Amino acid sequence: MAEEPERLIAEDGTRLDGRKPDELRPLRIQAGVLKRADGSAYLELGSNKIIAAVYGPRELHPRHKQKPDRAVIRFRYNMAPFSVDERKRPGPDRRSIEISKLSKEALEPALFTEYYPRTAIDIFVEVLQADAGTRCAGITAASVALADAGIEMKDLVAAVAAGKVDGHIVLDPMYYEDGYGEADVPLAMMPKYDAITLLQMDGNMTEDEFKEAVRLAKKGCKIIYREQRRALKRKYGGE
Amino acid sequence: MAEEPERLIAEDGTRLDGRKPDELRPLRIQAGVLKRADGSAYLELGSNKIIAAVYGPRELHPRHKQKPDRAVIRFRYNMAPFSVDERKRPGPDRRSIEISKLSKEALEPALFTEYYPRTAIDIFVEVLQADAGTRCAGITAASVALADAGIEMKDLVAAVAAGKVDGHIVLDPMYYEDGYGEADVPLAMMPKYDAITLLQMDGNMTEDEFKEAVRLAKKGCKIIYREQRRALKRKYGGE
Amino acid sequence: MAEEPERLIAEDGTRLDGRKPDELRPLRIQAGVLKRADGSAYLELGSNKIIAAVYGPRELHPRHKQKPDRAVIRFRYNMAPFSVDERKRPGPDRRSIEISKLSKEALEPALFTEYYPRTAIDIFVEVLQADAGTRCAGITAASVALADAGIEMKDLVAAVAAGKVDGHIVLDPMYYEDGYGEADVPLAMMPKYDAITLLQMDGNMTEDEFKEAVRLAKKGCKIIYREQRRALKRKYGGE
Amino acid sequence: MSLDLDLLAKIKRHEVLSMIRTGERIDGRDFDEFRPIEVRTGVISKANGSALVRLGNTQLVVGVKLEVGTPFPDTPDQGALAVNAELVPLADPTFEPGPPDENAIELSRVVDRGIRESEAIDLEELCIVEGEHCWVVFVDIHVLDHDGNLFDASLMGSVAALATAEVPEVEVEDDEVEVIEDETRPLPFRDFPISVTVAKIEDHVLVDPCLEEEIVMDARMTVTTNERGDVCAVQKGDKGEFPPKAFEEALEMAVKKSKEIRRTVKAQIES
Amino acid sequence: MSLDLDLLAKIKRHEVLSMIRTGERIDGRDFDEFRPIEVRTGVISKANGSALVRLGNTQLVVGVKLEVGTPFPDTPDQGALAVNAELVPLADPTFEPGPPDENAIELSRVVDRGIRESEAIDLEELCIVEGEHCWVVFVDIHVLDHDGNLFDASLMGSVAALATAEVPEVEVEDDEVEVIEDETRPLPFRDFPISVTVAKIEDHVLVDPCLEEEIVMDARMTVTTNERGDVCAVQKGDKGEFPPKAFEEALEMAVKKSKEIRRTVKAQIES
Amino acid sequence: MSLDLDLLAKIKRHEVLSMIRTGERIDGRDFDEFRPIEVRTGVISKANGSALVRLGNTQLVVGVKLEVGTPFPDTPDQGALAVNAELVPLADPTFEPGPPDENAIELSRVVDRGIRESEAIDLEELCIVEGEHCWVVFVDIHVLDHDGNLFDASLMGSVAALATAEVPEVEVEDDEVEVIEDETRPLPFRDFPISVTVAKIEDHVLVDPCLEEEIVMDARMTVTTNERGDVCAVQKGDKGEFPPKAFEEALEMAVKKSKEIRRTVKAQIES
Repeated sequence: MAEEPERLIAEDGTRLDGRKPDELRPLRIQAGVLKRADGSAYLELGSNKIIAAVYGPRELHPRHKQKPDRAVIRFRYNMAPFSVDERKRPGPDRRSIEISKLSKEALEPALFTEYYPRTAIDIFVEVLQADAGTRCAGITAASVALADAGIEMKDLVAAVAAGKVDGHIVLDPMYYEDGYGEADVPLAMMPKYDAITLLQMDGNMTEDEFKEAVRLAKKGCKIIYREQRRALKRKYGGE
Repeated sequence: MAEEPERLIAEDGTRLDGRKPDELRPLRIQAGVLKRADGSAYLELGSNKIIAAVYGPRELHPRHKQKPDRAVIRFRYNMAPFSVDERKRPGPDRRSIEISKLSKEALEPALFTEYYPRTAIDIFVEVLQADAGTRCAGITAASVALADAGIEMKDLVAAVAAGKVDGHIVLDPMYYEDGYGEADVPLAMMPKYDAITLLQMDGNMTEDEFKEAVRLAKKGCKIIYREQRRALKRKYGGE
Repeated sequence: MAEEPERLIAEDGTRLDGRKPDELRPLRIQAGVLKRADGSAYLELGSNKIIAAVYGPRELHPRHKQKPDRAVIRFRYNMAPFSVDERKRPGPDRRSIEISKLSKEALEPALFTEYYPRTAIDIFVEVLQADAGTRCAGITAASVALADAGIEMKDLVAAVAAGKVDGHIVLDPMYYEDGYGEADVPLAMMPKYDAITLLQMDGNMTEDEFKEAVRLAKKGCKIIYREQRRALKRKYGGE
Repeated sequence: MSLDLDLLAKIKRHEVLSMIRTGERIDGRDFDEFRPIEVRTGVISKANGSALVRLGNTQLVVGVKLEVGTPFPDTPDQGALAVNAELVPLADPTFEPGPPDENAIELSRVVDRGIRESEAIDLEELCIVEGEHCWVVFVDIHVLDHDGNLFDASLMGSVAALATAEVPEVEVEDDEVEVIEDETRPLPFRDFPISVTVAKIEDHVLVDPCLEEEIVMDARMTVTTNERGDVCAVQKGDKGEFPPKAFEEALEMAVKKSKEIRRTVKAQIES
Repeated sequence: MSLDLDLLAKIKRHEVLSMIRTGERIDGRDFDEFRPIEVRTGVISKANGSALVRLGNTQLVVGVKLEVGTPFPDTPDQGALAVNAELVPLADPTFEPGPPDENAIELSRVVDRGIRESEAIDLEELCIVEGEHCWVVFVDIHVLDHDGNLFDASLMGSVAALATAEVPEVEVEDDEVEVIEDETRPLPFRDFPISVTVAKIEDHVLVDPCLEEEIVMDARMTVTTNERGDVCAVQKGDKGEFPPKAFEEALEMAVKKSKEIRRTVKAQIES
Repeated sequence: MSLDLDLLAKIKRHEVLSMIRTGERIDGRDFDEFRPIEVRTGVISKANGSALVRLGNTQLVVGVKLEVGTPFPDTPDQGALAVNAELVPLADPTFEPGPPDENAIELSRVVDRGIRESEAIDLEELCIVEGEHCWVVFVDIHVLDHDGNLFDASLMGSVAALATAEVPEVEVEDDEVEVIEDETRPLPFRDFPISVTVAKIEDHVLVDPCLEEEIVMDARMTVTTNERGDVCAVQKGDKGEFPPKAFEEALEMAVKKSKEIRRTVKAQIES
């Protein structure tokens, strides 16, 4: 990471990349971008480039891992070696293992897993280029891929982070804001139910600041939710 | 390890820590110290702090590893990273793999494995603090944990090392004696049958010295055996 | 590797070790050298020392890897740590994984795998000493071991490399020729059918040179083929 | 055999759930009540700091070891922190030997963030020679008996071990670091992060879930606060969701409860 | 479920085969015809060079990253090349997570030999301080959608990424290599290796097999040529054999076809 | 198929056992008799020392390789020894590919202790520059055919390879170690440890068990002695126990037998 900028938020509240505190980076979602996968989606959020694929419901081996009353959800978050400044060695590290676990738990509340007993639903997220906020972007993309695969869902899951930067609560921190900010609050939710399915925070915030960040992230999720549905409509029409 | 002391045994036969050649370090055994395990024991021998747990007889997966006529015994000796002077990297190394194999073979003669066909009996030993003699202390503790788990046994297995230090055969070498001594002889036995179930030696001894060390270690095992039974009586009463 | 020699081929076409361009190194093959394996062979080609063993057809675990209509062939090429100039760390590396895959694919066309449904045929090649051309030597030895194991085959598979050295196409490059030559062309074939089952090339050759190398390697294979059959006759007599 | 166990487990789950619906917990606690806490420091003399924690029947040891290492290139003037949790198979019938799985990794990372984000350790004080040598603080969590809420017990143990750890004094000569025998100073520990884990079971929230409660819970949220009461780490886990009301109740319960737990742990360390 | 899939697969295989026997391919191509090729460079700005390749429905990204490292002892005056292929499970239902398997390793090694043996990269230009520092060129192939012929698509992508890669300028002071911000020069790339993979199905040979053809093929041969038309790498694969006629046809078809493919890829890079 | 094998194995075991009860061994040997020993040194010219051992049908190769490395911090004036045993799947139908399992590890550690505790190698002679450079002696045991008693065969092979190994001469300049081509001296080998493995089958003890005997044995004891006849390593293995009488008989048999075996191996090396 280059030198720390002198200030991340201008006096008038404008951010380094010209955004307002509650503004998302440019977002683009496309459903159904792969041939082999049962469902897929491509997402760009700022410089993040993310592709998600879903395989399933499909047979699960070995048999003793099958659940008689529901599908087993598996999630793999992976960064391409060239996706970050310093080449990332291929293979899972502790960070990506944690993200994979939390992302699975963020999507599972939205899935009717009981409709698919004894099967596996595999979700794969590949980060082709990373610029802060990849775990949320991955969940957002995966949710569209799940819908594209025809998996029955209670709701789409939308995700985005809020952050505290130079004392301000801002939506969707980019690279510098994440690196030099005071706190990061990734959040995923089912917008229809206003229910949080992923929530993390690290940094330093008063309880009120944290609540404010959660509110702002939820607001961001609703914008993302609209884009998710648009992407699906572009492919499937309807509504 | 600090500098080598000038002599390990004083002229009157007293050892660095004040013990006589045939004297054990202070020993404390407690049975049934864990809630989740089927059987457990905690042991202190000098500065050694060791905890053992037994799970089983329980189902063994995958099925083709089951034995139709007996239980499969598995043993895992593990050192906590903070148990030794230099932090030990978690996970098995060659030493602990060998110790696990030999400890399993030291306990198996005492178990009626034929009473539990197709099952696994898992024995876990965690070394929380190490001060020479941990493999024997682990077997001693594991044996109490097996009894605590209600596994049918021909006898308890007691274990302790003898060593050669400054030309003397001594019982239960501590850290310095093990590190600077001439030979180490860990031994486990079923006292009721006077039968050796673990025996190793490395160093340099005449055949007679080696026999003497075996005799002394066996003598030590009998003292340990008494403490094992006391620990079980304290928990279960009787006899 | 020591200094590069000034020239690898003399003006009269003689090579560093005195061979003519189309001459093999001294070759010795012996069938049936191990007791435990179902079939085995020992091979020396120049300084290469290679031993091959076959186990099977035998049961294949886990079951879902079995093929209902044929045997599964597995091949493991392995170099002993002391077989090369610098000690090789035990275990497969990328090179040996590729060689194992290609060697399996070089032998499989010759096997009536459909005679042995649901089984595994395991082929193991251990390189005890390496001197260029080990992958071909391993295939040659493995083929004899397969015959020694009584596996039904359409033909033996013979293998040898050709190379381009100082602008000449030569047969069976040795260490220096492989290291300092311009190209290497390992080839395996079923001589009875004149059919190529392994072919690789790396270096730089015109299309015509490449064809010439293939012709020369095929010629070499026929000589090797004769030695393979001799080795089997020495053990089994006949023909 | 496993069938009966499954049946037993089902009956137990049903019992835990029906009690909660009537406002009671299986072990008689209030919804905002922790199990008894016991923290003993200095239990491992081979470690630079250590603590044994008992939280009800949950039991674990944390050992702190200091090693001389090289600072990270982007923080040349700081020591380093490495938190590792081992869910050894002795502690639970479902724990398996092998490298840390996703549960062990999540546990260690949540503890790590609690310590790191509260800036509890003054890492600059652990630099020895800028860009060359620094102390690496290894915090190893060794779980012995798993009866639920490993998150809070692990942070308690880590904080207790760190707060009582000693740093060896060193001399630097010719770019070699020499440890001086028997001379130490306290580890520069300047905050006291505490986490409170709240389980959501149907529409109830309750702190410090025991294992039987963890099995039936929908989701959990672990909130770590520093001594000032600021939030420094949050982690929602498990496969359920937090609707607005449950989220707010959980957050408030956690922040409030953390003050009491901090006092309890501190008192035990000082005693 | 898997039964039906097997049945479907069998019917499909039969269809592919019977068409080939009558001189036709399942997707209507001629035997010596490639699928549409799309190569876009510069798609990953975090990489020093990158390319997205679409070969029919096969889709992959190649990223080139440069790192300062140490030259190999036997080539102290040269940079180093490392090619890695990841068959991530997103790209195919049979790909599994984990370290590269034999297929991924074969793929990366065939691509590596194509680049290395054509001497496409001037590795001597990538030496920074002889015996001390050099550039290591990492070529990472990330397969996104596997519809056959990964070999040719991967080399196309690697070559496109390398041909457009930029090397940061550096300063060396006191044996430390400092990268100068925002100053770069083109990677010294001086050849343009292209591979053509020929599948043998019964006694027919055809280029650029799609996945359905790969499933029924007996064997394949990948021939890599350099810009002059010399052969620099060959790899026969799969469990069938090449009789003399098939071998000769395959070789000629590959060498001839490579010229056209090279032109196509070059044109796309320059556009 | 496997059923028949099991049945055959059972009949065989019964036969081995009933013969032993009548004082006979399956291959006609006396209880204190080894199988024929063949030791050939110098079989691998790429190694610094090597030996092929045949002990009956058990067959293995040991290679010794010397590499320049760094002394361990606690023995700055000594070379290092590393013994590794590979039970490659070629040697036995039950051996599996992969890293050394507990059997391979036990084997290599018992051999290691035999060499190390007898102080057979003068490790101080293998220091090159104190604290900086030393020779690391790699002893690699490669088992080719497993017909029992790998312990004794492996130590024989290791000792034979070490006793005939050559150390390259080196020059040290500017802290760099340069190997001088074609100049060597003998490895400083000054003892001749030999192990004798005794199997206990019911209440009989016998040396050098072949595989059929290993399958029925209750326990084994491997006793390693040095040239003076002192004991330098002992290892009891397998899941049975040694009552006092069997232990004493085994120990005496092993110590006595080792003298003869040492003579045999020495004679073969010198021939």
